[in-house]
Amino acid sequence: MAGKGKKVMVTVRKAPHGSIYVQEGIEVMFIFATYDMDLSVVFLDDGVLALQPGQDTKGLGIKGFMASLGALVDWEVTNVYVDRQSLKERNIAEDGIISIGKNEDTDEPIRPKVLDSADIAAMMAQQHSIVSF
Amino acid sequence: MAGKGKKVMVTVRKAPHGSIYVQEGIEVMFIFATYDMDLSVVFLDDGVLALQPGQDTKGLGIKGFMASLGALVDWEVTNVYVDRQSLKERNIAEDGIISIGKNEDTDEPIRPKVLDSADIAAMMAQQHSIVSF
Amino acid sequence: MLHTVNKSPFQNSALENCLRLARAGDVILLLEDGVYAAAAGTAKSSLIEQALKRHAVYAIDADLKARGIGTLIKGMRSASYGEFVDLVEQHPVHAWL
Amino acid sequence: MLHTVNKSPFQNSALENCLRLARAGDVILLLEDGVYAAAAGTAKSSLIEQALKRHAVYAIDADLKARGIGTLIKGMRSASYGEFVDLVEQHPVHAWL
Amino acid sequence: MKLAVLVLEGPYNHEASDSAYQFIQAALAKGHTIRGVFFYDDGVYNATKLMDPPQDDRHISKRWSELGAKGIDMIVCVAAAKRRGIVENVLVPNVRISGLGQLASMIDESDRLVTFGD
Amino acid sequence: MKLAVLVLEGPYNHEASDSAYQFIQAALAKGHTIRGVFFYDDGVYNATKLMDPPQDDRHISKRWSELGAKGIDMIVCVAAAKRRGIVENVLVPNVRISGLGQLASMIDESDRLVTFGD
Repeated sequence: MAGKGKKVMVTVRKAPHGSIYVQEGIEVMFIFATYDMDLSVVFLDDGVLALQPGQDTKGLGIKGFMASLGALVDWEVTNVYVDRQSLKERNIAEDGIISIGKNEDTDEPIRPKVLDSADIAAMMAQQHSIVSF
Repeated sequence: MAGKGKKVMVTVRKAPHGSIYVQEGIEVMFIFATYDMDLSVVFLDDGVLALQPGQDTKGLGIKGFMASLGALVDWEVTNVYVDRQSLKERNIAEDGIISIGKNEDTDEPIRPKVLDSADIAAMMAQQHSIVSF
Repeated sequence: MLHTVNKSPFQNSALENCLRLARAGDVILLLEDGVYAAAAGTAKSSLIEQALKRHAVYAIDADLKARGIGTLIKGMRSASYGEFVDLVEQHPVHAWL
Repeated sequence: MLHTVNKSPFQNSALENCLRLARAGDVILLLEDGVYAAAAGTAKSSLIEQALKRHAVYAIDADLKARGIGTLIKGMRSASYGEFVDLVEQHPVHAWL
Repeated sequence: MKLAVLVLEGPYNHEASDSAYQFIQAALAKGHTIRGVFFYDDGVYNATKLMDPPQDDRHISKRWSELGAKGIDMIVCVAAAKRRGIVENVLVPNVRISGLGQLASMIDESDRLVTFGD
Repeated sequence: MKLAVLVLEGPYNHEASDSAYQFIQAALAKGHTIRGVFFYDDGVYNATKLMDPPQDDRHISKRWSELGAKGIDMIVCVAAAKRRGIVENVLVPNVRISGLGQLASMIDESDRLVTFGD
């Protein structure tokens, strides 16, 4: 539920697949979304690499978590943001990042909202707590 | 023993104390020195920070490994090198790095030998195996 | 806000990442291998020298001592764990892991 | 020699450290998060673009696919684990962890 | 103030668990309350009673257990623990296994969250 | 060729142990010999039989045990294991605990050492 509890942010700053932090960060998002808190999620620095399209971990013999990321909205993780500069440095197109759900009415894909660093910093400053991965 | 076995190098590239790699790297040096191999040790990149004088880990509640480093020569780990540029970047004086033993005759401190990167690269190229931390 | 950084600035970009987002007046706390950024005269000292224009910057005293860091960048302050607690009391925290 | 690098070039200096020491003709293999250095058009692509003048550079195919890296820097080669084994057969290895 | 502490790395390998411990000791000394300590990711390894460090080294899981004995809620994440082989019967006393929801509650009932990791 | 493999990180948390496994499978497929796999630092966690990953995930210690069953010498470093709570009775079959000297021997008896870590 998009509760009116405390403002809690999850930041994802590490690259996916080389370590488990992104995956265990997503598990935190899923659970937190069921609690009465005002949850937001920010991908920045290497964390934006988790949003790169076309990731396929089969060749590593691991399941990966792309399905989970694609279902964030279904799990009511709806305030999801990504840092513009981090995307740019990594040559990831803003309109090419993976979708995290679909608009129920229009069936349009929902993507993390691209923000400038200053907006992310301002949002960060308003949090009660931030969990970082 | 300074054996005539295979050439094996241990490289230390991580900073001390924030993680255990330097310490467990030293344990490898001590054991390898008792085997019939031509052992060398190279501190480079953040690994050179292990050679900074005056380290005192008491305040962290941990024993640390400065005593072990200071006894490398006693344990027959004698071919110990450090990268000049890595020291410079970290503002560590070449003649100020910790000693790893004493000359038996003169009682003079023995310090890791400072080398240029090219010399280290050349030495690396001659190894049978390299264990890196 | 209080930003904590625990990575060596020579090996990891965490401090740079932190300083890019931190807002004027935010406090930076260096701990663990992060305290290497507090040393004067290194190839990375300029990061903190610049940061000091906008931030108060602390480094955990026990971590500095453990690493033999004697000469701090001018303006850097050292902090005990108790002072770390005080900083946390004053600010919400983001850890730049 | 074969040099393996498994760190993201955006976060960690391992690739730069490796390239500083690697000698002309040495082979570089990117694996795990190290393969992000193989992507074209990024802020760190120049590292490998320069490296290719002195080295053959490979990236593990399965790691590239896992990360959705489609467009490689020109001159980069991808390698299966089997080709990784072949490279190890030809050269002693240093892992830049 | 009331504090929640999150530990993301294993014992000995990273300084994170030492820093967390020193921080908590300092907070207690100043009269603050630790609402709980949550172990996640490799942090779950902090809780094993099977660790047997050299005699002259600190015993990290014992230290956590002693904090638990003081009434601090010490929780190991069940999902992270299962995958890493940290099960009920290897836990030190005064530490329990539970879900991530407990982290949510801890945060909700605290004034601050402080995270130690890598 | 004869290969020694060194694994320095724990399972699931880092890709190192997956990369090592894939590398070894490829080497075996090409007819090379694995003289041994040595687990050091957090790598010792690879050997616990207590891990219980989600059903649709790989079971990392079982994979190592299966390689051990093929006759590959799988060794966990005793000093690193003690401090981390990896003891004899939590080991998967076909893995043994021994000293760093075994790593020296493995290197000496191999054509190459390949290291996977963080």
